[in-house]
Amino acid sequence: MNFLSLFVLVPVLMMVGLFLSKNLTQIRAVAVTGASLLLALAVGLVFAYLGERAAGNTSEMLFAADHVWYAPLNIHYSVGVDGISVAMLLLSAIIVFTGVFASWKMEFLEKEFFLWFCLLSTGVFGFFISLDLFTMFMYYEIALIPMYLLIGVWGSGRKEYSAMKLTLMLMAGSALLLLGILGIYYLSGATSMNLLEIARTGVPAASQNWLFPLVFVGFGVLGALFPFHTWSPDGHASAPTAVSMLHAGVLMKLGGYGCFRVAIYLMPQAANELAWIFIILTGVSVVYGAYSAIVQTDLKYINAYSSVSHCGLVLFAILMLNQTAMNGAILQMLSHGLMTALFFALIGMIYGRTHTRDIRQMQGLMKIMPFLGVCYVIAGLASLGLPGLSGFVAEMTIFIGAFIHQDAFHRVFTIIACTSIVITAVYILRVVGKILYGPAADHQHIDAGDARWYERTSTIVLILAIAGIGLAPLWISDMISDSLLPIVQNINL
Amino acid sequence: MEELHLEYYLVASAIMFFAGVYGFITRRNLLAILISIELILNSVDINFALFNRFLFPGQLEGFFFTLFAIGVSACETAVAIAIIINIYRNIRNIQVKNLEQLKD
Amino acid sequence: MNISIQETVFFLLAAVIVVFSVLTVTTKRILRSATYLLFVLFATAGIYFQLDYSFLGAVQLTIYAGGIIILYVFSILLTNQQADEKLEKLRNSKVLAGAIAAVAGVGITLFLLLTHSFGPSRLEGGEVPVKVIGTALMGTDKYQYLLPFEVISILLLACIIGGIMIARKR
Amino acid sequence: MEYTLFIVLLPFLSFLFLGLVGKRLTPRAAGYIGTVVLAISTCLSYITAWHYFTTAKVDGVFEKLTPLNFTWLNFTEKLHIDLGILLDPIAVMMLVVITTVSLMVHLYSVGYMHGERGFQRYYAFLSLFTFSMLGLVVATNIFQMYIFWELVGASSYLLIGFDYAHPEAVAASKKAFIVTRFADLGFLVGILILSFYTGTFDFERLTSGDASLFAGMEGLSFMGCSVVSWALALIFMGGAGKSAMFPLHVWLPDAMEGPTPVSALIHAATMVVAGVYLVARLFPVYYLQAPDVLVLVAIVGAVTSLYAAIVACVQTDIKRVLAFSTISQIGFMMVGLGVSGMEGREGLGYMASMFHLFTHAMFKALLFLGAGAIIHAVHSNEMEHMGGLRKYLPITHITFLVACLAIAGIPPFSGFFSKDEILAATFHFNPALGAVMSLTAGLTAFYMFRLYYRIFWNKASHRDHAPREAPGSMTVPLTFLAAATLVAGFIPFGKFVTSDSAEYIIHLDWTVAAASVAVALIAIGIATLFYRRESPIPDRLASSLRGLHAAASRRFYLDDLYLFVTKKIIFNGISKPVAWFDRHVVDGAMNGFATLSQRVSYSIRGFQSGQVQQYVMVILLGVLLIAVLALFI
Repeated sequence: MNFLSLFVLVPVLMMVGLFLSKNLTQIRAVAVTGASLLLALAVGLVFAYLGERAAGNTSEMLFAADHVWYAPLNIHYSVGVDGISVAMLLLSAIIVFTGVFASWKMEFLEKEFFLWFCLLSTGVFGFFISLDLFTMFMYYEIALIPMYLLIGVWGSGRKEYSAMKLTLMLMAGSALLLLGILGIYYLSGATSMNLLEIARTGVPAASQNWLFPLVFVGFGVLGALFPFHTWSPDGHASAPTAVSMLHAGVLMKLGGYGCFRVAIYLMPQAANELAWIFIILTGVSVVYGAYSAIVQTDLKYINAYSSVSHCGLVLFAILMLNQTAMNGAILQMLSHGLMTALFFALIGMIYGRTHTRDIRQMQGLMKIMPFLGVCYVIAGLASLGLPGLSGFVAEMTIFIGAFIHQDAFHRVFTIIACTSIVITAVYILRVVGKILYGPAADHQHIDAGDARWYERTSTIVLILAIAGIGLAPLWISDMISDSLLPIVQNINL
Repeated sequence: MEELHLEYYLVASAIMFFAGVYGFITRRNLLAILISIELILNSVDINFALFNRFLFPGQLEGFFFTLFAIGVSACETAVAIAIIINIYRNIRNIQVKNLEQLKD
Repeated sequence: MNISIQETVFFLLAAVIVVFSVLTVTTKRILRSATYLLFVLFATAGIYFQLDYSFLGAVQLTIYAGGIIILYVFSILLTNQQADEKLEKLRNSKVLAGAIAAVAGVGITLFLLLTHSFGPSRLEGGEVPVKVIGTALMGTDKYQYLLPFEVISILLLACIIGGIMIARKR
Repeated sequence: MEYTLFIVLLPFLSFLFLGLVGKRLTPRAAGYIGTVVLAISTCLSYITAWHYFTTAKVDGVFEKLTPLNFTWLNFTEKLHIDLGILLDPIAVMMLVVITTVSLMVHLYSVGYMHGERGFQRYYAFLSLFTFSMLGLVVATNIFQMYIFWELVGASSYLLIGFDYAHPEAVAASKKAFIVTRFADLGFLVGILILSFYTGTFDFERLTSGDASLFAGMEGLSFMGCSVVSWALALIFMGGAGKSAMFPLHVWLPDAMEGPTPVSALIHAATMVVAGVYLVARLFPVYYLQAPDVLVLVAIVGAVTSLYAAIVACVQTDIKRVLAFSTISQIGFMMVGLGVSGMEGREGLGYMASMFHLFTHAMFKALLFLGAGAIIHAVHSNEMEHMGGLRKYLPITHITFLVACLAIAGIPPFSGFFSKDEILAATFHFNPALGAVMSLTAGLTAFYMFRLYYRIFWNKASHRDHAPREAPGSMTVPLTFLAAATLVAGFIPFGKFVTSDSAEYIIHLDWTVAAASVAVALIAIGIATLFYRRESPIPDRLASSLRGLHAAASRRFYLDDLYLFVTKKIIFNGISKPVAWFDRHVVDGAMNGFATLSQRVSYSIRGFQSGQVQQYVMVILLGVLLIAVLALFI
């Protein structure tokens, strides 16, 4: 039994456990046990990974295992991790863990909710550990489908519309993706769909030029690539708290990770040639998302647009195609995942108390719910890139990396992307000022009360992770940076 | 005019056939549609017999085909009328446009 | 210009077929439609007789004219409160489309018929003896039709049962 | 000198402690913990100063010491952010200034903030701010500086908005953060450019005068200016934002909504001089690589200085007057840096600027704390609610007077020495600029005494009960700072802090000194005439110069301009259309796509009607079509 397979096995076992559990207490017990186990696994994996690396193991993927599961098409269940996947697995585990606590007070159909939630986690974890393109794609789909039900059934507002929109757009993306993956497989002449093998054989340069956009856009839809981001505001606004967290926190990272692992890694020549198109798109989406966020009045919309901006930065950095910027991109994925999960968790908690997400109807919440208020401010400061919190590390790495390109095109877009830090400050402070500060206006809100223990657990874990990365970024940055080396070499060949 | 050609018969049966098609397309009443189908079947039967008689006089395939076709059409008519009557019993009508409950 | 009796009969039959076919599908009253169909079927039987397929003509008369038309008339009478209820007014566009399709079909078919040469074709041979027919129906050799015969018989049985099943009161 | 780490670290620990468990403590305990921790920090920094200035001199030049430096984050092989401690004369001087003022403010706040809600939080924020500021000044590299620069901005945001129930305070904190953030954007881009070409963030390498570092930038230009000028100008933009230079000064007057001790700490003595410190820190780079930018610094400083002095003359809120006075004085420091040279006597401006920074920190903190004591007594910021207070607040009165004399530049108060050096350097650089600065100095004396007279003399406004002198915890810092203001001018500053770290003997330029004292005295005289007693002259003057007066009261409409830009252009002009575009065009396109496919589906669904007749029709037509095609083609 491979160590990594546990990441998929645990959620599956959780589903079995949930299936057998009879009441809410048991459901919670199963969910918390499973999520804690996953978190422990992820932390253990980080240590194991660093240990292996320290011991001088230099192979590209560690803890690799390989089994054929569908011989006619030569599809393998092939797993392995490098520093990037380790970071992503850690992120996913943290968010699943906090997501469980954030959905502590599920209102109805708790069992089904957690079942789908676990299925979603299975997909996410499976995606990050897979090395086989097809298996990867399969997990990707596993992660997408539950989203429809989670939003459609447990959501709020225009949930059917949002769920449908989200699913359709992401499915359209994955249709492109499937095409791209098959194209890569057949045109590369590799004997299996293993990423590393395809990277070795290489995809012919001529076919890269049409495969790259397919794959990049396919994953980019999930990574909120402008102009395919519009599922995100509606989807997030309608999704229940834990789903928003997992979706913005992890699922959107699948897009970035995929762009990076499949599109850039396997098709470096096309990436070099076509990057400019996507740099324009992502550069636009960085600023555009930020400007859009300024005028929104729904907390979740604000955060969704902010995600568009931040995820745009991720893709933007990936397209810079150098080690520093890519390192920044991965850090930004981590950081944005944690921040946005924290935001959505807090928004969910605030919504649970005030029953509105309209910032015009809230005021002075800091007095009423100081804990949540302080956490919201911390999340906001992280989002606008305050040093000492994770956002700063990621953004600075990206900007330094992006600036390595000497031509005016890259520089201008880098500076444009930089301006987003000002705009981010504007919309974050606007919200903080409107909802938290000032006198408490609405009398209905006054008895709302502060966070309960499970809510505190959820937010504190996230804040600790954010501050942890922000205060001591070196180990994780170096871990990612080392793993980027083969990929960057592949690009510069 | 020396003698009767195959074509003469075929023209008549073709007109009959397309009259049946016209009826099938335009009619609204189930029975009328069924009647149109009878026309079509008949014209085909005629053709079988004709070809047999004119082109392959020594054989009997067309003859038997016609024979069996008549039998089949009898069956078809019987069942169809049974269904129509049943429908009529249910909805007191046999206009096609009213038969929509089966569709969805 | 000597027109043989054969030809006279044929033209008569052909005229009946054409005229009554068209009338069958154009008349507004369903009962008349059934009646015109009966005339067409009679004419068809006439054609069979002319072709010296007397057995076929007889079958046509008994089954079609004798059986099926009766069935139609009964069911028309059963399903129409007023037997001579007019068929509903048809939509012009639909009629037009049907007419165009039918006329075009006729046109193309006739064009094909009249430009195609069928080779030597003459009305010859004589009456098919019933004995030959009986042997062919009951035999299992080549050009003998026991199997279709049995199939038809089973089909008829199934029809009888099916008809009863469908039409019986529930 | 590794113990210097604790100077920086202690306030951070205090922040963590107060922030996490502050609520469980009584306010008094929290205040004392914060104050005591900072007192330790202050002592350590005094020890450091003593230690440094006595031992670090090698060949008559102060060495740069780096007691601590470790890698915090790697970017590329060459570029990495280090965190560490760099000690050189200006850093040590700033350590002393910051810890001193901060300690005074901590102490003062015990009395001033007594009974305020969130007292513990206040102390936590103060500690955070002190930590950030200390980290900023000891930064070993420009990126560390940027890190703490941002932290300073954030803690300033938290402190200005401390009283978050007040919408004005919240708006002011937001404005302060966003304006400085905008300036920081320039700083960041400047860092990016500079670090890319030089391949280092390190101050020591950057300021070593090694021209080869900048070789990569040679000959590169962008829009008519060399790239290095751009980089340094952008970095200066960052400094200008924090130091409230024109036209990025708009946040500072509004920031007066924060608690008064906060204004004393942040907006008088420490954070606002960060920009000056930044320029001073990179001074060799500016001087050697981009002297044109230094001229820009001087001009911006002079314009700011004059502008703020004019505006300060008509403000009625005493804290606003002080805020504009701060802006004006920082303008002086910038001018000092801008006109300075590098070696020996040329470096007068640099030395003077740092000296002024030092003395200004003391007397401006004193002024703010004094203003705090006054506000504490009369519960208002407006001058018209004051007047005649000298009888009620004797200690405040005396200390305030000392500070006013210092800022007006009357010997022997400290402001005289430092400002005079700046004026001398300016005259040396360019007499016209010197004249402008002298005029500004005169205006400074005028508005400060206007303030002084209207608070302590003039007609007393009606009061329900007599104002009482502030408690000991407030008067002690006042007295201490007043004493510091009295003696600071006699510190042989040139021995310690100079542009080339070599000793510099201050020679007073007596002509300049005499002229400036004369100007100051005349200005004070006018102020005495106008404001000592109630007098109709100011009003008459105001009405005769109505346009100028109105414009100055509205701060020459700059705030309105900013409001126009942010509200009308950014919010209504960009963001709303962008959001609309997103909802209707981008999303509309997606929805339109969905609707289109739905429409197509519906229309295709018509074919699948379930009507056999229709099917037959279509089949027939299809057959015919095929037949025709087969026949004729």
